[in-house]
Amino acid sequence: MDNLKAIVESLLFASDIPLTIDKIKSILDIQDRQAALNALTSLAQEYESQKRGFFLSEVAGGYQLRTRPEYRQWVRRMKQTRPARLSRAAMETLAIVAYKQPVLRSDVEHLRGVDSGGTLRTLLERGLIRVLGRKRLPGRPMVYGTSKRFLEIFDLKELSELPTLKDLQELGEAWPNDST
Amino acid sequence: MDNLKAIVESLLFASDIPLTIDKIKSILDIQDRQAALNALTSLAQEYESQKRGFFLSEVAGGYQLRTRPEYRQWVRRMKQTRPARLSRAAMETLAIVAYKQPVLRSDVEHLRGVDSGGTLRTLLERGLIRVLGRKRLPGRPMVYGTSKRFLEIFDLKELSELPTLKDLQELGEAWPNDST
Amino acid sequence: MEQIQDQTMYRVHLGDVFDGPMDLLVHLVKKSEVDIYDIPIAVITEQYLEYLRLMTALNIDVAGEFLVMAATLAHIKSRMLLPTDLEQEEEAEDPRLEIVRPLEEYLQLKYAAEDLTTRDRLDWDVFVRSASNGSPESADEKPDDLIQVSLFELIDAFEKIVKRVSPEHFLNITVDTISVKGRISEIADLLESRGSVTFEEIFEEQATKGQIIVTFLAILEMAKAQIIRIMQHVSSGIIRIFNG
Repeated sequence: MDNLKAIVESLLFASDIPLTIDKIKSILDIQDRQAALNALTSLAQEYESQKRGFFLSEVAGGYQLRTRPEYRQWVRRMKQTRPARLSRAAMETLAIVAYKQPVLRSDVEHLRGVDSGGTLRTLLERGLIRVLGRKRLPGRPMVYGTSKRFLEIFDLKELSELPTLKDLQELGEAWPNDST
Repeated sequence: MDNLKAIVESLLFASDIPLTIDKIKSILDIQDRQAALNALTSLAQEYESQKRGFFLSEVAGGYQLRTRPEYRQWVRRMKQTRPARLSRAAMETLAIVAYKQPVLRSDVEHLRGVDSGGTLRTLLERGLIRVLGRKRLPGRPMVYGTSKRFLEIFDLKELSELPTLKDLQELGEAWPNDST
Repeated sequence: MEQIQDQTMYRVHLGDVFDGPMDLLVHLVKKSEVDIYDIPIAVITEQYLEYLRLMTALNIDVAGEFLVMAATLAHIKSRMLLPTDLEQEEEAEDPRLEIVRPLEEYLQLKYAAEDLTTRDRLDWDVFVRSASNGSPESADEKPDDLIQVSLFELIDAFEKIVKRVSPEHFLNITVDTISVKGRISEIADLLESRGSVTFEEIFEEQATKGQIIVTFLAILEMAKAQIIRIMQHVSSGIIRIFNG
């Protein structure tokens, strides 16, 4: 397959979900992981050096073509997207679930100091968090964690890519301005 | 706009319908028809000379990026193996079986208000539900329940980990400030 | 959507301004530019109460959580005022720690939330090609395909059905009935592989009283649904359960 790179590109182009290397290997029926990886790396470099309108994003354990963030205003204009907004409360709750998972509703509420049922439900409906199961405690409360969709939406390869809370705090102390 | 070409490419990339020159002009707020046309022509030439996995197709009075026909077998193969979503009917039926098992087809139909033989068969074929046995009633109707595969797919250790309606109600309403 | 906005416009909660008492506290601490590890508790408490008074004057609901925090602050303040016994001073914990620890943790998570918002969000900063191009859902899905459905979608689908049908069909599913369902599923597995099983065998591994009850309920339920037959051997007295 001498045009491996072009074929991989056509797959990336036509896929609506991030493609894993394993998936690419199985579609192309090849064993050579390195060859697939080389094709991806080489494509990513081309998109950068040629300043294409899209780039190769490593996200949620796979690879996906995405439009370059610099051009967001034009694409938004074309799509006429209204922002699917998440309130500050929802973002806080999401951050807690992301960093403290597996987490109970009571843990979230303990940290935020307010009822968080509604925001948890919003996040569930949006598919950003998911129910991991139940905890063996009285009332068998549900345990929450983030979903794959969360990684896709927030452009994360994997959860470990999130900065640690300690790093964030040190950064945060450098900005005295109020976040609101 | 010195990066006009890249911006046009990002638009073509993100659009799900062919883009007309007029449309491109209006999104980018430019008057110069020739500039838009030049960007398109230049992109088309690049795709050819670089043997990319896609090409610029002039179609239905507009322009659209499409995967190269030479690679159709691979793209087709990918589309066939992508994770399928359950139809709404299948989802409803599965939910009834999960929450009301052991359940008869007539129970499912009673709740859904429509014939459900087809969706039950689909769910059986996909291994999400199974026949628990037959009821000793005229016609010996089959009794359905969820399968082990169901637990695997939903990442549940056991059925008792399924969240209940009560769990959902306890969360309350989704937060009104978050648009969905 | 517009309707909701109209309603909320006239019903302002303090929670709409601040996400909660912690958020308000963070705001005050930051505004005063004080170190969270050395909060002038009397000043901050006064400012906090001042805020609540202002909110009340503006006819804004002050939720209970805000009052709880006010009480906590007042309590810390009073403990700070108590003369410390010199001998006990070394062991005595700074009363402010009661608030500093949660504050620190909350701040970290606020930074985390901020950090998330700065990332390139899908469908807002970056876009992918939409799913609609190409062929619609392929008909020849294999049974071993992955299925992209979340648990929430499942329960959501069920909730919609329950809302749609009349209340008499409404079955409030509690944890108990769900665990009975789980046991039914297990017994069905057992019968599928072995055809029949004795009563004793089914109960053998049940460790707790709760589990025995669940198993018993499961058997009753299965008998009622006529999935199984329960037979007793005349001479030996052994009870066996068969596939129905």
